Amino acid sequence: MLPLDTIAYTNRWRPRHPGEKALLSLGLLVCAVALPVWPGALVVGAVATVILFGPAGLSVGQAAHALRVPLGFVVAGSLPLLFAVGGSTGVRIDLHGLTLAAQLAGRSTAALLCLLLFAATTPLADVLPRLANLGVPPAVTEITALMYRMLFLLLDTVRAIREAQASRLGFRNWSTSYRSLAGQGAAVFVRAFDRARRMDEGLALRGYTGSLRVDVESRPVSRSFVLLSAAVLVAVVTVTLTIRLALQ
Amino acid sequence: MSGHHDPAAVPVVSVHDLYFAYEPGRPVLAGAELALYARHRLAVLGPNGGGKTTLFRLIVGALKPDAGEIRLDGRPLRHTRKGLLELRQQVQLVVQDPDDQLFAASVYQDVSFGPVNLGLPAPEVRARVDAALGALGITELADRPTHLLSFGQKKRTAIAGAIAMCPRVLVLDEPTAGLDPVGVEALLATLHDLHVAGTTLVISTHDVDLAYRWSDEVAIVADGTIHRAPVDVALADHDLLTRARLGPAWAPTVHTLLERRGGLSGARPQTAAELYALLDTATRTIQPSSHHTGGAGAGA
Amino acid sequence: MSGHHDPAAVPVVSVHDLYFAYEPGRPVLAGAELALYARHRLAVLGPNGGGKTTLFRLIVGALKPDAGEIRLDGRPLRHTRKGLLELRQQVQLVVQDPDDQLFAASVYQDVSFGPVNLGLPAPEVRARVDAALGALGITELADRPTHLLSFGQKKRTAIAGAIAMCPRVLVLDEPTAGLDPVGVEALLATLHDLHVAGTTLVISTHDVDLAYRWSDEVAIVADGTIHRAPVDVALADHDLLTRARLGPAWAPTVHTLLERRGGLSGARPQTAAELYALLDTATRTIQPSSHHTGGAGAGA
Amino acid sequence: MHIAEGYLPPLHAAAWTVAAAPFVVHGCRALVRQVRTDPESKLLLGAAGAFSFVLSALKLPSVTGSCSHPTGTGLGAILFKPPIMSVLGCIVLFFQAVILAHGGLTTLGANTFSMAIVGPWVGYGIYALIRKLGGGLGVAVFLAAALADLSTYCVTSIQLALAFPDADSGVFGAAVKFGSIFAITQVPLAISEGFLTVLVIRLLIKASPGELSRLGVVRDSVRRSGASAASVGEVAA
Ligand SMILES: Nc1ncnc2c1ncn2[C@@H]1O[C@H](COP(=O)(O)OP(=O)(O)OP(=O)(O)O)[C@@H](O)[C@H]1O
Ligand SMILES: Nc1ncnc2c1ncn2[C@@H]1O[C@H](COP(=O)(O)OP(=O)(O)OP(=O)(O)O)[C@@H](O)[C@H]1O
Ligand SMILES: [Mg+2]
Ligand SMILES: [Mg+2]
Repeated sequence: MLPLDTIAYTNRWRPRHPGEKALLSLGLLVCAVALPVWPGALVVGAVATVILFGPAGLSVGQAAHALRVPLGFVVAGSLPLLFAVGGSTGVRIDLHGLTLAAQLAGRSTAALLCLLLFAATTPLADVLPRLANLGVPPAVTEITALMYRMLFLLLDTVRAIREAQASRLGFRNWSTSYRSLAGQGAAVFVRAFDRARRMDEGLALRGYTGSLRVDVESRPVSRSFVLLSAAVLVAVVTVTLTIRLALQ
Repeated sequence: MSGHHDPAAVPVVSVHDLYFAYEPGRPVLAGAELALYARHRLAVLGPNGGGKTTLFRLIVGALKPDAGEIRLDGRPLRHTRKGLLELRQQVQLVVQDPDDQLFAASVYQDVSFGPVNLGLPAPEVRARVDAALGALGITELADRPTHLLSFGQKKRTAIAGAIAMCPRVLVLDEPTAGLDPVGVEALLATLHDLHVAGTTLVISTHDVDLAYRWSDEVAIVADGTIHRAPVDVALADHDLLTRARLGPAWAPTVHTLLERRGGLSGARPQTAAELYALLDTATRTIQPSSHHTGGAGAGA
Repeated sequence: MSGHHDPAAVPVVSVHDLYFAYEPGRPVLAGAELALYARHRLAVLGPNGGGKTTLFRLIVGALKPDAGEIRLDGRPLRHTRKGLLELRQQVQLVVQDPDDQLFAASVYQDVSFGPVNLGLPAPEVRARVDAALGALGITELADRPTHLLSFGQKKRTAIAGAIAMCPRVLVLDEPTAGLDPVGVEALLATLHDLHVAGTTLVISTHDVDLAYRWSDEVAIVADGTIHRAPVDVALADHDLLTRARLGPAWAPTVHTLLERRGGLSGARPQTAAELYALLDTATRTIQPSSHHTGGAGAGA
Repeated sequence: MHIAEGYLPPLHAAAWTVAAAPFVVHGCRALVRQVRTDPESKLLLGAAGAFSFVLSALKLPSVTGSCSHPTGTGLGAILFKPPIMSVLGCIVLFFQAVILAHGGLTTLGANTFSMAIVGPWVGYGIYALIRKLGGGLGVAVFLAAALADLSTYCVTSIQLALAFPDADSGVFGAAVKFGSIFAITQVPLAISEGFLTVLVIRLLIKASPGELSRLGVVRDSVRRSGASAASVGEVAA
């Protein structure tokens, strides 16, 4: 239903500890944002791409599909930088803006690749129960896990209702579309709370008395992966800063 | 059988060399073929995850095939707004979980959804809704909120909503699931009325006996393809049944075994009742004396 | 039958003169009586809305009876936190829709919920989860997210979650609904293992044939009361069956009809396969010559 | 209206995170407190959060022919109140980042600020104000939803303008620039969302009056709200 989510569960790195993957991908993400865009974005982007399609084993098609929409946002968001307004000429093409837009697009793309590296290799099922270790209150992590679970039930409901409405010509024109959409919104609300009620009872029968604690699959931390990741991060920073200095 | 079609006739809906996959590399249907003729009753059987629901969603245009064609009255379906509009006036799907179909506040409103969308004038809408509610025997539920209905009532409301569109083809995904035996009979009676009125009917089911007694033809969806055959042929093909994770229907099986033994005559029974009648007749014919004495022993 | 209980034994769970209504004045159960003995296999039948699910929810303490008593090992159940906790360590219910019971992100996490809640040490939790996954044959699904499971897989996960609590009584609400015939067989095999291991099993179903072949005893929930009887007695009581909107099971019916006719000997068959075998033997005994010629005619 | 991953310079990303943090922490406290007094509400909150996510995944028909999505912040705030929405909204944005790659982790603070804090507070404030002034439920809901959507997009424009001031006219000019570009899609969308939210609330009053009164959206008299909802329907039709 959500392709990126599904990919994460079947990815080659699935058995790895989420912390390892977070170190690598989020470390790279910080580099992408914090290092000077030139050549930082290029270095980070290249490294992330190599890892993504190499060791992490993502296919180009999967990546393209996942990045299509966010890259659209990036492009649309860069356009306003290409011109300046309010000066003596009213509106003019801004050449300085061109560099800025390019930098922005570069940084964003690199950062998106890092995000993708995390998202495509690290399923939320592995992440959510471990958030408590980071100091998130258990009530919040448990609600997050419940949201994650119910999300798919509700998305499926919406899909089914949308199909059923379409089949009865619910999207024939604007007014029928609004009626249909309102029906979806209301039906999802009713279903969401019905789900909550039924799940509450279903869990009570399993001994639920307020805590949704579960045992988490043990995933040993690979020291070599952590060391290699650290080395990659250090290398990225070093190479970027070296090139930067050499260019000045 | 009444539903057997003229082989030269153009099917209302047909499916040609259909390919579909939710995920690349894992096709659910790969080269599926199917034809639905006017007044036809087709039962679709197959294992869990075989692709029955997927096939139905393709037939009503909710999914777009990766390759292959769906034809409506012989003309290829185009997945445009217009093409789908035309299709949906002809073909209606009732999904398995009625909660996925009912979203309006009351039964009347929900059933009127389709006719209103068709742009019909108010009296016509009312007439259609009343007819649909009447056909399903739920006229007195019209004002009830949908979420307070029992499962069987919800199911009937969902079917009424589809019927109010006056479709030529009505497709029902596991319509008998969750109904008690009497509820199943009532549903079958409704389907019979629709059949008599000329609607082409397609149902999916896991119940081989139901398929056997109800349909003119069965389609077994397994391994990406559709095997079509008249009911008695399909349900005698043990290889096919095994592959489709199905068992044999019991009435014809018992009949066949008894035929071998001799002493049974008459047409192959379609239902339990027919087989019982046959056995009873046979009993009477052969051993008239024991007929009324044996009855009490059944429960001992 | 292996499950027949010693009449002097104390039932694990029993229900005495139970009254319950969701809405005042419309009782679902009025004076219901039931007893579940150790290693017992009980099938609960009844019409839609008859009160099967309600009965189960009462038995596991999800609902509180308006009057009457539920006893655990002969001691009355108190609907306090402690009383319910004790009950739920003994009695587990698997509801019909597995989505109502699965909440965690992965299969392993979900099945571990009960044992973690019991406060067991980590190695013990792990051992229980592994055992439950193994018993259901879903060990290789441990890492899968719950939302990517098929219906049958979800059902197994929900059952594993209940089994991981090591209950003495396992109650399953329509466990075979929506499963294909092979899936049903697999489930029954699992239930058989649990039965052998000593678990008391209760299922509800609309499938009379399933009840006939599987259970030691049936309980028919209709009109607010529970009619209990050994399988063959209950399923021969046509009045009762009609009131409960049920049909007869076909294997014993055919058998009875044939017995009247003469020529069938041997124990009453429990399953289709047994009846077929019986018919086949009979065929062979009476008309050995026709045995292999008749086979081809089955499909013609 | 998500700001994409890596789009904001590090200082801005950090600053918006710091700005959003107190609201989210306050919301978390409220949530933890509620769960402690009423453990059953955990499942309801999970459902509310999932509902918020799914709401923002509904496909609105839009002028351009392509589909766009409502923010759902107005409806969420009316139903679940802003403090809870700040937490649920933040989690929804986190999910959108890691399972859709929409928005991002470095921009989570900025997006939370606009979509999970300003939007809900504005929406709820307007709703409460109009109701207090005796305005009809329909008008209140319409304005709350539409203005929650609009305020979110204004804040996003300002966030972008602060990060990328215009060469000639500075931050203000940039805000106008970003604002007017997004206005093409956002203004019709906000109106759309307003109408849709009214229709949804109207259906909900019929379908689950119990839930709504528990959430404090409608008071004792369901019949009266039903009547006002009917007049809202005429407005919407
Ligand atoms: N939305 C979806 N996304 C991905 N895979 C899906 C989706 N829906 C179904 N599938 C997969 O497609 C295959 C066919 O499913 P489908 O629901 O069509 O089977 P079915 O024959 O209707 O099964 P059942 O008897 O259980 O209803 C299954 O393997 C299923 O897991
Ligand atoms: N939560 C509820 N509130 C009010 N009435 C209810 C509720 N749940 C069930 N009922 C009513 O109680 C009666 C018994 O319902 P129950 O679900 O126990 O029947 P069932 O035997 O399980 O039926 P089915 O075979 O359809 O599952 C029905 O009339 C039903 O409408
Ligand atoms: Mg299906
Ligand atoms: Mg039930």
